Amino acid sequence: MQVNENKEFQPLIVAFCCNWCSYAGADLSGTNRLNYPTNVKIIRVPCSCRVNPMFILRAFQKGADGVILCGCHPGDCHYTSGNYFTRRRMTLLFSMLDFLGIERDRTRVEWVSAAEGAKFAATMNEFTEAVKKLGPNRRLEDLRCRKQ
Amino acid sequence: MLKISLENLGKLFDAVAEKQTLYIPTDREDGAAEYRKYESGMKLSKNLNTLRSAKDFFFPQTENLADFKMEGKKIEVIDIREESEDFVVFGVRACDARSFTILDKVFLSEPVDSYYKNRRDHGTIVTMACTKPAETCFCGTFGIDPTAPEGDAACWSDGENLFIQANNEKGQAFIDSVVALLEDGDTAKLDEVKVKTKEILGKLPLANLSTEAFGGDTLMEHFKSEKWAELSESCLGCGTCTFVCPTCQCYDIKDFNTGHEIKRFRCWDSCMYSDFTKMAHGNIRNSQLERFRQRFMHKLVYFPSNNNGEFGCVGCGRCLSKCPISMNIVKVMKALEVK
Amino acid sequence: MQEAIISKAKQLLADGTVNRVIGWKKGEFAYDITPAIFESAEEIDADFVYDDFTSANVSKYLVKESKKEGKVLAFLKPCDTYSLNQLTKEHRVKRENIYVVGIPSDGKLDAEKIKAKGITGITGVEKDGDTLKISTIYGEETMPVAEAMSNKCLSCKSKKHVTYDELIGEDGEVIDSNRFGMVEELENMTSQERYDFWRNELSKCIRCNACRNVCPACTCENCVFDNPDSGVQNKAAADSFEENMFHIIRAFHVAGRCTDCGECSRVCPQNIPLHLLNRKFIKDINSLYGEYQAGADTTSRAPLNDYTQDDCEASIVHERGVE
Amino acid sequence: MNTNDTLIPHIGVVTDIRIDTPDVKTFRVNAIQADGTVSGKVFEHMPGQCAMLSIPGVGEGMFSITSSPTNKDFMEFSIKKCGCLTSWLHAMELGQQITIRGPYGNNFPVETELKGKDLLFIAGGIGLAPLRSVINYVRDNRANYGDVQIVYGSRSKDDLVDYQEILDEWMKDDGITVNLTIDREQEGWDGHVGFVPNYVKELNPSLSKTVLICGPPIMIKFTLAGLKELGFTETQVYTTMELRMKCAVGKCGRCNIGDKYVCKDGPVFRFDQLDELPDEY
Amino acid sequence: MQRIGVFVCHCGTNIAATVDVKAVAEALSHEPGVVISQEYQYMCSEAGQNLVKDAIKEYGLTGVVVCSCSPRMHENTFRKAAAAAGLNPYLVEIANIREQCSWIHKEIATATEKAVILGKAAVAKVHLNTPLTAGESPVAKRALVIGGGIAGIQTALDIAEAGFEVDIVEKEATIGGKMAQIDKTFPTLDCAACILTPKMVEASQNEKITIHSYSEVSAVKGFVGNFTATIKKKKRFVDETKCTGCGLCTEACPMKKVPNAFNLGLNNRSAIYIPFAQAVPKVATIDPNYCLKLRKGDVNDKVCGKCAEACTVGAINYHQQDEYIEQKYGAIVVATGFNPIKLDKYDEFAYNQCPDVVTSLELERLMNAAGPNGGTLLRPSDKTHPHKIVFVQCVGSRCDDSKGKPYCSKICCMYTAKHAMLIREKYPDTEVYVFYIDVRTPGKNFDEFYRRAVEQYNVHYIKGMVGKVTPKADGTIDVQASDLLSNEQLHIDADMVVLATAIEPDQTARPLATMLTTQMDTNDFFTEAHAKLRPVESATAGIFLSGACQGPKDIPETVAQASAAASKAIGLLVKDSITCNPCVAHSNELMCNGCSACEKVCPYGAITYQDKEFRMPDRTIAIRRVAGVNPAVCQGCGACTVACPSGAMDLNGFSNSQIMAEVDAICK
Repeated sequence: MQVNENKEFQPLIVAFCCNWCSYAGADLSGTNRLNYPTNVKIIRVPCSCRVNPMFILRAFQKGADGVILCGCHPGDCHYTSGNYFTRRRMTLLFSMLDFLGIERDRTRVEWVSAAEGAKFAATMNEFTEAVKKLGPNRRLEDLRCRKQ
Repeated sequence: MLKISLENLGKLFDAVAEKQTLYIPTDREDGAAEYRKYESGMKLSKNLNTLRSAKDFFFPQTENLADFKMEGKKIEVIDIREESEDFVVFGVRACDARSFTILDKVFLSEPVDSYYKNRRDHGTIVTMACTKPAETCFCGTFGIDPTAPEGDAACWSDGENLFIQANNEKGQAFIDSVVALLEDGDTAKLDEVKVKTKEILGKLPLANLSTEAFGGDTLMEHFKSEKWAELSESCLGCGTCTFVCPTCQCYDIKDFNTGHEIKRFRCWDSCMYSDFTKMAHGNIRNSQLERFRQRFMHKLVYFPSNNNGEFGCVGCGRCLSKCPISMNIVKVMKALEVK
Repeated sequence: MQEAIISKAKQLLADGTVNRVIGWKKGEFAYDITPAIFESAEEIDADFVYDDFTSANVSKYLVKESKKEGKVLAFLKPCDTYSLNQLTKEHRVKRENIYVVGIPSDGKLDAEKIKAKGITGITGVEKDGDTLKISTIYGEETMPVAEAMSNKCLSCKSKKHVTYDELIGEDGEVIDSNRFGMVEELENMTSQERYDFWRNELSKCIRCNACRNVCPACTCENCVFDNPDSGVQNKAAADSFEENMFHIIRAFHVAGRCTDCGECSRVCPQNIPLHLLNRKFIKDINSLYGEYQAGADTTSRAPLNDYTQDDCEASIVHERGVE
Repeated sequence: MNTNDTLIPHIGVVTDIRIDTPDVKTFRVNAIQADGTVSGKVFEHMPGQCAMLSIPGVGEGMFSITSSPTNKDFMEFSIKKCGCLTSWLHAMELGQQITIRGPYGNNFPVETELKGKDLLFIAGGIGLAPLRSVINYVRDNRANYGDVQIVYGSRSKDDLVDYQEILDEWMKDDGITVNLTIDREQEGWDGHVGFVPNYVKELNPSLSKTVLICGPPIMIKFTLAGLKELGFTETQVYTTMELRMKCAVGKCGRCNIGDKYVCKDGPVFRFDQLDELPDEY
Repeated sequence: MQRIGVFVCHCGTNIAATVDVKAVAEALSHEPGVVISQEYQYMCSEAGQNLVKDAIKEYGLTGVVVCSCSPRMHENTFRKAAAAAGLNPYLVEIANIREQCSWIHKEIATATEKAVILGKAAVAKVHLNTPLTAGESPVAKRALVIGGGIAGIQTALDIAEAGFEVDIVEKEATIGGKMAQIDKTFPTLDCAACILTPKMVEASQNEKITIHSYSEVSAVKGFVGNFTATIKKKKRFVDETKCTGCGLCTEACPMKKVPNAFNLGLNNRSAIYIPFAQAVPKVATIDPNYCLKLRKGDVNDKVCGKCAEACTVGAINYHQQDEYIEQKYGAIVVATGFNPIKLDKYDEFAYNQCPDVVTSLELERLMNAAGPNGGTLLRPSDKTHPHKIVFVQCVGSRCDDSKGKPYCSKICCMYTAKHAMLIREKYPDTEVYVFYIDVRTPGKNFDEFYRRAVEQYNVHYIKGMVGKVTPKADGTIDVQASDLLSNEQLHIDADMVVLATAIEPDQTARPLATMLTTQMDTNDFFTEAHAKLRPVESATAGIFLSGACQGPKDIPETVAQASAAASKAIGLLVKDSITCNPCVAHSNELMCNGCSACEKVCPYGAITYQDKEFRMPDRTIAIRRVAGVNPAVCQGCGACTVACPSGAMDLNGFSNSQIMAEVDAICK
């Protein structure tokens, strides 16, 4: 979380992107100079199915305000089935976070292909806005990690 | 003796809470009692005892010891200790009151643990005599009289009034601070209550449990007992007994990286945990048998051996009701005392 | 029932089918039963008990026991057989070393629930129809049996044994006990209400690990919370985040594997309704991926290790329920 | 708060790193003085005592202080790489700060029981580390002690800790006999080959000696048996068990053997004391 | 202590214009372990790479972070540079500050701040990188081709040509597949048999090729370079080694009323049979469902036995049993081909009611000289010459409903044009109508071919769908259809109706895919590793796709793909060993529960379990079931790492601790 001069809340967004589709999609949105906020920081993973729920919790613990997971479209997984597992895992994880009263809009899964640079940028813009609206992550925050 | 009518107890609490933080046992929605910071209107629990013991106020489950800032090859140590605020823990039972004698022996012996001492110095323990002991109670085994609790000040109830008496200066200071609300009272009825309570104590199922077979000089005999295998076989290795115990004080020290500093903290640990003694070079107590034995040997043999025969258990009975598989110190004692 | 079980145990010991028996041992009071291993008829006669308080699920002990020499006899209640099946499926037990005798259970009592009524000094508990007669050192007390019934039994999912070598008594059926009622209630709350509910509950957690250590699905050789290399190692929750994290990860790790035996809530010294977390996963799995009961069989694919091409998207979480 | 607490560590600076063997390094640690200069010791100690070293965020670990108290300029620690913290320590460069607290535990009774005695030091591998403090203490107070014999063995020549010091100083001292041995034949080694327990028996030391032993448990076990065969009694043999220590203040509840806390009652024990304890070590 | 070098690239102004590269280098120089941090114009240039190489040597770097363009661009470049300087290539990490920073942000301050954070994440990660070495695994110099149609034959021939042993496994009694049943081929109209049978003979005569006809693959284990397949040779009751294919037995066989499968049941054959004259291997096979002796169940009974009597070489063996052969292969090529779909659900076309409604493949047989009518086109019902024939296109193809297939079967347009043309050529008195949705003719000489049918042969192409086909009492067939162009309803009194039936993958493909741990799409076509760039490889290493098993194809495409698959297989077989991707999963056996969760989610079958002895911490010996990952098979997706509850599974290059370190650095 960062607060800039005009005091507008700037959320920290961690995006996990699969190497084959979404990371390439993110690259494409760069190649096409499609803007999205600096709030988004991307971590490259081989496949969306590499993302352990622990990583997502860790991000929230250390100060992320939103976490988004991007992978190949269902059926297009480089590893044929990885994102299908991701889909189930994240559906259940997000449902559990929701069940615990954590804001739903702090987490998202989005399928972005290597050709969808525009979608990547649009998704990131949208997601950042949604998290901005929620304000800082307080419900799944580790107080010790809050920046003074 | 000084007294206040039970109806006015709230006023007494309000008065105390005005000057310092007050913790009283109060009922949760699930019926169990727990200590909570007093807020006006909060009712004192009628339960015999709280789920967690009063030890938590002096030896919390986690506490920050020091912070470190690292930059390049440099390390900065930040002493985060602050003088504790004054606080009162009200309604501590005799068993829990005794636990502080035991904890003091650990934490106030050299080298003194300043974190614990800080809280001890600033905390006043006001105890409450028992009138309705439970079947799991066996404080008498360790020479504790629940009708005459220790602590800085002690309270008794005869059903109408709460009587209060100081056991030391700190207790006296506490009474002095609320003396305006107190009046002199007749203890005749209270004495009756005490007699009745003692009668019940004699009838408790564990009334005859004895420590005779234990103590420092029984070390080898008990350590080598073949009964440990059977006693420990169903132990799950969880820390329930340890964490509800008012005298267990094992801890671990760990570091946590917050991203901008390292926080060194101390947290409760349990000798029942499989990784309790796991260190770089290996694990000293590898089997649950060894770990289980350690816990009970510590309370019944090692501790008395190092502390003039004082046992490391106060008979509060928490582990008896909370152990998931109902294995507990009483069963261990009964098994071991048979030659 | 106890007599039948005892004589079965002695018979199987005597004829050499098994060399030891896992069951329950009576304690100091009416209710403090300890799971125990019996190796002889004498031990069984002396201490074996099967009554209204023998609710401990002994299947987890079989992880270790089934790897020892000889065959072990396990008396399993219907719910326990689900746990055993799940363990068998995950190769955590050697089923061939276990002789399972299925025993009926008409619901177990929870001493904590009796005590929560303010009843103390309990010296004896006896069922009299729908009434529970409790003798205490302070006199006789009564309460409805239903109110003393263990929570896990109140929401029993099945009276049917899913694995056994032999049965004592008649086998029951899978039953519908509205076990998702409380989950639904929570789902219908607002996010803030749910947050408050769980904060209140989870803030009680003392991280004693009883829920984990009793859980028949939690049999990891080395739990991530004990493993310094896992990145989530944690002994005591330092703040609300760590309280949440432990329970989220634990629930997630047993998602699709939890047999809903209810032991986690039973053993929680702080009475946190932990089973609700697991049930939430079960309910989600049932509604999103089709009915699935972990432990019902030993061959089906766990829902989290499976998929279909037209599974719902994770956004379903955003779309359903109240905000 | 103005009270000191031993749990709050001091800062030490690593001012020298010596590579002893492929997995043992010896670190020299100095204090930071009030004026910011790096010199002197963080605290004083007695031979056999330990200190808790730590890199915040990595871990804390107990190590015996290998330098002698008579060394007024610095402290030294010989550390074997075996875990997370020690790997980190081995990766340190000069000038790195570490946290240090102590001294902890009891010491070898150099000023009491050992005084005036003939001493036999038996060490294996990294086990020399705690004894080195005593040996150098004895060398610096030579008049107070009788004969000194050192039997030291390791897997190979390359695994001998402090080899240079042994050659350059100990072996040259009068009244000190050094017997080195390695487990297996090795090129460039013309010394004794064989395991320490056997070597001790071969050397057949005089029964008048008081023995200080430290090394791997298996070595201690067999050496002790050998010593007994030779006629030594357990009251003559001391060892140290600092590996078991954790919090170092007798409170965390780990290191006890029976009712004895290694970190408070030890780490130095005489074998007859250990005999009275349950067989848990 | 790690010694990390940070190299920040300007990429001309691509990065430097929006990111203060000097500030980034300066900020990262303070990160733990960083011993050198510098920036340069073009890091990927030779000079830039030399900068990295020199620094590695000069500072003895243990890790390199390059802040530059996407790792998808130059990760390999810098890895190679590192390797050249003696640093393990996997100790290089890239921070993407171009595509994911400078190109998408405008404000220098925030972009620089983000670039620093991305750099810190890379530094944090590289701290935990471990040197990885690609493993090697030997390659068995033999290929298995599953399916003996034109695809399988071509693949086998090409592989054999390259000098490797090849086994063809064909489930039918002869190789040849669908092409053998086809009469003529489009667009050249040459005779299918004339071009196919020489290839079949070539295959049978090639010393490197072993044909297992009447066989199937019953199990496949192993991984790329090292498969072990079990081939089940079904009992055909004839000793292949003795049978000369003389055919005396087929004549002697008294049971002549067996529907001839080769002619799609349009005529009969004997119970012991040779599918067709040019069958390879030319060996007789007894159909036990019809053989009078075998049908009785007791071979020792003295029933019939005429074939054995007739056989001069004693090849008949009523006692023959299934035989299993186990063989090691380096590569496997799937060429299981296609079948026309079943038309049970298409009552509107009266296929099941009227014998004169036939599928296109049946028409091929009806027109073939070796077919039931010796090549004369006659109505199956009354063996009369049809004068009006209606072709219906897209039967079961391009369907939205569940009856048919959603895809285009691709070949129907062309073969229908072929049929129409051939009929008009041979029987000019026959009127031919073709109902179509679109006519698709993308292929060399395809559209010319179609236009010839319309223009030169006057085939009536009508855009529209046939609604209903009703057999009439007079033997003709009423075809009710709509003409979409003139928008009118038509009724045609046809003598024959030919349905251009959709094609689907062979039934055996699905279980085979499971066996091979390859993926299939919803239509049971094998999924290629990449739709564009790796069309003949499956996602599972060492498994290649040939022909219509991957999707509908015509013969030239099939042959092209068959050769492509062969060349891919050859490319694998020529290697003595294969280098494996080192970023693979590995299991910590001490923590493994043996629960099989990882095995279940592995798309490659890379995980196997074994019982191993372990010394437990309490000094006892225990036998535990633990997972092992075959690094040659694992592709490194990481699905197993999350499925594993104990965290025993981790992934090289993207380990739990590495990813968490990145998270920490980003969130710091």
